[in-house]
Amino acid sequence: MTGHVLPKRIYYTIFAILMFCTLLTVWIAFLDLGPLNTIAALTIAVFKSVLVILFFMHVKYSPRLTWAVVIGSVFWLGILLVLTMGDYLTREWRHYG
Amino acid sequence: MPDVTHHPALAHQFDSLAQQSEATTLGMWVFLVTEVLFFGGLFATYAIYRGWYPDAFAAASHELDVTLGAINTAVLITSSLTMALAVHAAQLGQRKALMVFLAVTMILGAAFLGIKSVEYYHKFVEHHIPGPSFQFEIRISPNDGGNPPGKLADVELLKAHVQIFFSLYFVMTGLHAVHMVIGIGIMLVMLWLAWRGTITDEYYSPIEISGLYWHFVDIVWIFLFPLLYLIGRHAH
Amino acid sequence: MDEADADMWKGTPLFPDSASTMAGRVDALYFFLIVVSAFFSVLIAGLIVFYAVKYRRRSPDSVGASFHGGMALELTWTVIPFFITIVIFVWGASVFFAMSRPPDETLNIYVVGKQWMWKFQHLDGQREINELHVPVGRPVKLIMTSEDVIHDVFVPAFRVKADVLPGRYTNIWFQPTKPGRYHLFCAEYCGTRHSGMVGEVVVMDPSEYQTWLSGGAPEGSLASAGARLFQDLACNTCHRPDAQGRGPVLEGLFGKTATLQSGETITVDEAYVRESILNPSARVTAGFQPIMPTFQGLVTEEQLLELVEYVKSLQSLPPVQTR
Amino acid sequence: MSTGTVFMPPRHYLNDGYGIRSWLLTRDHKRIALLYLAAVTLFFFVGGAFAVLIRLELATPAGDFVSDETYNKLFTMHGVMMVFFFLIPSIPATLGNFLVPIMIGAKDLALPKLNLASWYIYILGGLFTLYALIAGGVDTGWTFYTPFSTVSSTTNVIPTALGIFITGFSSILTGLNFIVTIHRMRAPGMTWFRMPLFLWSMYATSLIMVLGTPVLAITILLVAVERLFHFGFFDPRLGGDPVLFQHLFWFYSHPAVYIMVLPSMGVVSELVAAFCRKQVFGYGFVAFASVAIAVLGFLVWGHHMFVAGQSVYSALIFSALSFLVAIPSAVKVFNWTATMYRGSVSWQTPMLYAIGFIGLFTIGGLTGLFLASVGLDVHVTDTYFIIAHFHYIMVGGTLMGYLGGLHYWWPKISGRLYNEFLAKLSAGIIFLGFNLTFFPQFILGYLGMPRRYHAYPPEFQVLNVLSSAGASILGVGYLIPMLYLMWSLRYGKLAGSNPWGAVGLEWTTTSPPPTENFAESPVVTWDAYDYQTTVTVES
Repeated sequence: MTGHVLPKRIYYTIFAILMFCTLLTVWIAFLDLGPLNTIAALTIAVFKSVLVILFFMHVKYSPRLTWAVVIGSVFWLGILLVLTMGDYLTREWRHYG
Repeated sequence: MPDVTHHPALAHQFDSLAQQSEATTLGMWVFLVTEVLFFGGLFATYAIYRGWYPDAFAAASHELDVTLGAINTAVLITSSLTMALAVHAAQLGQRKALMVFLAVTMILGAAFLGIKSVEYYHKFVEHHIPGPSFQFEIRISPNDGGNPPGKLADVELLKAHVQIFFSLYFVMTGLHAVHMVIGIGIMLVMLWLAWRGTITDEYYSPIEISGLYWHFVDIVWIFLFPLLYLIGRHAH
Repeated sequence: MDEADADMWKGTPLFPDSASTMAGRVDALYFFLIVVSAFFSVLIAGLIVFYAVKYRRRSPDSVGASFHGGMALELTWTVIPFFITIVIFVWGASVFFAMSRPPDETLNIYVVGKQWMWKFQHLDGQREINELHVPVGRPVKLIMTSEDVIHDVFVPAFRVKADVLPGRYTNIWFQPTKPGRYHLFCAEYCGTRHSGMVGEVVVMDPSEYQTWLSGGAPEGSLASAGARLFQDLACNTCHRPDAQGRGPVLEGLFGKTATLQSGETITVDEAYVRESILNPSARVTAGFQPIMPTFQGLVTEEQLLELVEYVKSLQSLPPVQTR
Repeated sequence: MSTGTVFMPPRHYLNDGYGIRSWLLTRDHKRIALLYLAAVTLFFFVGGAFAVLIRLELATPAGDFVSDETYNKLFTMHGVMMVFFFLIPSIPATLGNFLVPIMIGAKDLALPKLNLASWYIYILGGLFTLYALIAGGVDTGWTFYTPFSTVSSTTNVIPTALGIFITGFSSILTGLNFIVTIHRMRAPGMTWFRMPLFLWSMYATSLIMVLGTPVLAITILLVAVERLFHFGFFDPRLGGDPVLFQHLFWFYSHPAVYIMVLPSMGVVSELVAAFCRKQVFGYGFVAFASVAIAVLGFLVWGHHMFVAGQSVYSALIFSALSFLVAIPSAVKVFNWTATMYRGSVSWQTPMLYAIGFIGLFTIGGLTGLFLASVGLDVHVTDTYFIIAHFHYIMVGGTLMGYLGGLHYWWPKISGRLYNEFLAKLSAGIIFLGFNLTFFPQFILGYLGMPRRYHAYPPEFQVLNVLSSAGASILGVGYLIPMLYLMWSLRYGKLAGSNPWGAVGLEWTTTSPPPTENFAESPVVTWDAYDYQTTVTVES
């Protein structure tokens, strides 16, 4: 079969990092960093999901096509978010309640 | 890996188990792409309203229980580990270990849903379910300007915006929970396949693609947790 | 319409009236695009028919010539359309810019759309339903909002159109060039009687317009109606002209820059006044407490417009310091 | 080309089981294609019936034939039926399902059970929508704009929304299946650049189905929950933004136009090659143009919202991006035309449809430039100009391609030939009727007649009467093929495996093909449309 059997050690290491990052993200949320709070939270979340994707989902050991699928999905999500937010950030009017 | 042409699990349209496994794995990945964009619509909605109503979102986020949220995150990550170990066991043809890990994964998934329902119940008791009976008592000042909460005049508007947060909270976590339920159902089928002995070190792609799905649901939560539970926590 | 029996095409226009300064600009672009389209349509159709006849199959076994493409040709028909589209884009964008930027001095008219009628409010107090009187030769700006769903003001003869949204102001402007009566349509589907949400724009000579203006307005100007409302809602207890009130002084405020609690500055325009009435604590002026109650649900869209107009009218008084 | 003996193969997919179960539980992509064919034809005629009633109403300026309420439901159901239940599944689910595995030399799609499931999901969605229709209809327009759909309309919005939500999954599964199949099931030697262009267009279409449909699904779900629970996502009174709905809706629904027209472009590439007996000019450019359209199609949705209150800057960016889609579309049209140069051009029915497609698509595409140009769009958007434009694309484009493809592959599907005279006649009727119906609408649109109007000013009547007259001709044109194709199933002459003398793997197997598609799995050693060196196989 296609599978690439990883040593269990890798799974445990990734698990430990993920748990640590969860604690880290909670801890950071209680510090006052201004707008950096959101950025930090998102950075940690992205980091965690990259680990899950690369190791738990074996993408690191997968064919290029799988990489293309993963990157493609993020790219299209980016199109949705960027072009939609582009409108909201440049509207001259303001919302009200 | 030898090319097995007459394996009982080989469907007629494929030439080999390898081709079949590649095809089903790709199919699951493509399905996950649709899932990314499905949740993507919600994340876009979230981004816009959080940008518009940062104070209301912060005030509403304070109503969520960080401890339960964090515990649930840990539960899900652990379930992802056991899922990865289940795939590992399947790859090595360790049927017993596979069944144990699948079962543990299911139990952790169920635990997640249990904790989630406790949270939902709290929200129900506190009337934080959007709709006519929605109630919200402002505990922090939306402007951080040191105004005593009771003196805020436009509580009604803040309430409407808080309600948008809770609407998003319920839609996002609700759809996530639906995915968890489906995931547990898949695990049940996998457990049955493993018990029947269908899963072998030659044919384990059902376990592999179920694992992809499970990890994806985990990733969604990895984003939901900070986005919903951890807004403006430093204020108090 | 006159009797159109004699000739079926009599009374059937094939091209709309052009009755605003914008119409010519839009039409010019339209004709340019028609020429471009006609050129390519005729080219493609001509070639297809020509080839279909010239190279028609003469024996059942014949096959086509063997060639697979040519880079030069491909590049040609990639690059030429690309440059044509750049021209169209730039041209269309410049027309759109002109549409989006009203001149400084405009005659402002407020528009409220609701299922299924148009309400117009002139600054002098005239109110009209489904009919809008405007003078020829003056730029007119419509400041529009909706009471329920999305509507859309569309005057084909002026080549202008914009959605009218609930909860916010959008605007369009036009400068009529020809007296007459022109269709006004709701162009965004809004429910059962959508096609009945129509009216007319009546463009008049300035003198006739003045006569028309002086004919109506029993309630007085919009601003004076706003002033009455200002008293009735007791806004004047906090917003006092002497800077002793609990709210900011409004006299001379409109159009100026105000500093917010957050330190940001903001231009006081219609949208900000509207927001401050409906959602007062969203952007509180620096130095004031967020104690103003919301008036959402207490004032209608039309009353809001009166209040906004009243605040705008408070310009003539000596400017007072705004904080 | 060949006059070899023509016979009906003793064993083929149609006589591989006769019972109702052998159809309703089939995993055979060819049978599923026929299930889809039956279902989309049904929805096409239901949607068409609504169109007839709409045109009848518009024959007079007064709203005197049906009430305004009924009229609004008519155009809504026409749009919903045609877009979601006919145009989107039409070519992919019927011709695509039938041909994708055969064209790449595979025995079936990669995931046959999922394929059958997608048909049932489609039917389930259709039943929800039909229920909404029977329960009194829905009046929001197929676009479901908020807040009208969420707070104002009193009709069956939720069942219709659920119907569309469910049907979306059938579309996703079809796209997913094609992507996996094209990646993983190609016969030995069938490289990407040996694939027929129909497959490239199917692949590009599948990308859009997979990437766009989920966003529609979540959007329509939000409309339903908002209607049920008043969440306020799109309601300004609760702090929401109605324009957000439009962003999310058009993120799918603009690319959806390419779901409709890309397959048709693929069909036309096949037809032009087969009926000119020639390699498609600029094969690589046409192939990449499909993918380019699929990708660029996702960057332009904001051009539906130029007057909707989005920011001026956003409008300008979307306008600029919209023009980019014109380039690959133009490239395709030029390449098809160039393919005819020094071809051996046959005037058989499918080629007539292909020529009709190119002509109508050219007009539809060029009028798209009017709409992408933001300053001009302000005047013509939401008028009959738009109606004319998108009918030129969807009916003039998609439907012409669909009918052309259906005629081209009908001998392969059924094993029999249809009546060529009737087929040419109806192709001509459709072309004339189509232009008479929709060309006057361009003029009406520039005059300012808004869309979705039940009654209109009297000076617009003559053009509307022309349009209604054209529609009745068009209606007749669509009924004739239905009749002679049905007739041919029983009485048509036997087709033989390759009646057109075309190349392509589908013409190397019997007509109708066996359940396993090929007696022996093919090995491909030639390029697509290789009319010079490939010997067409006659079995």
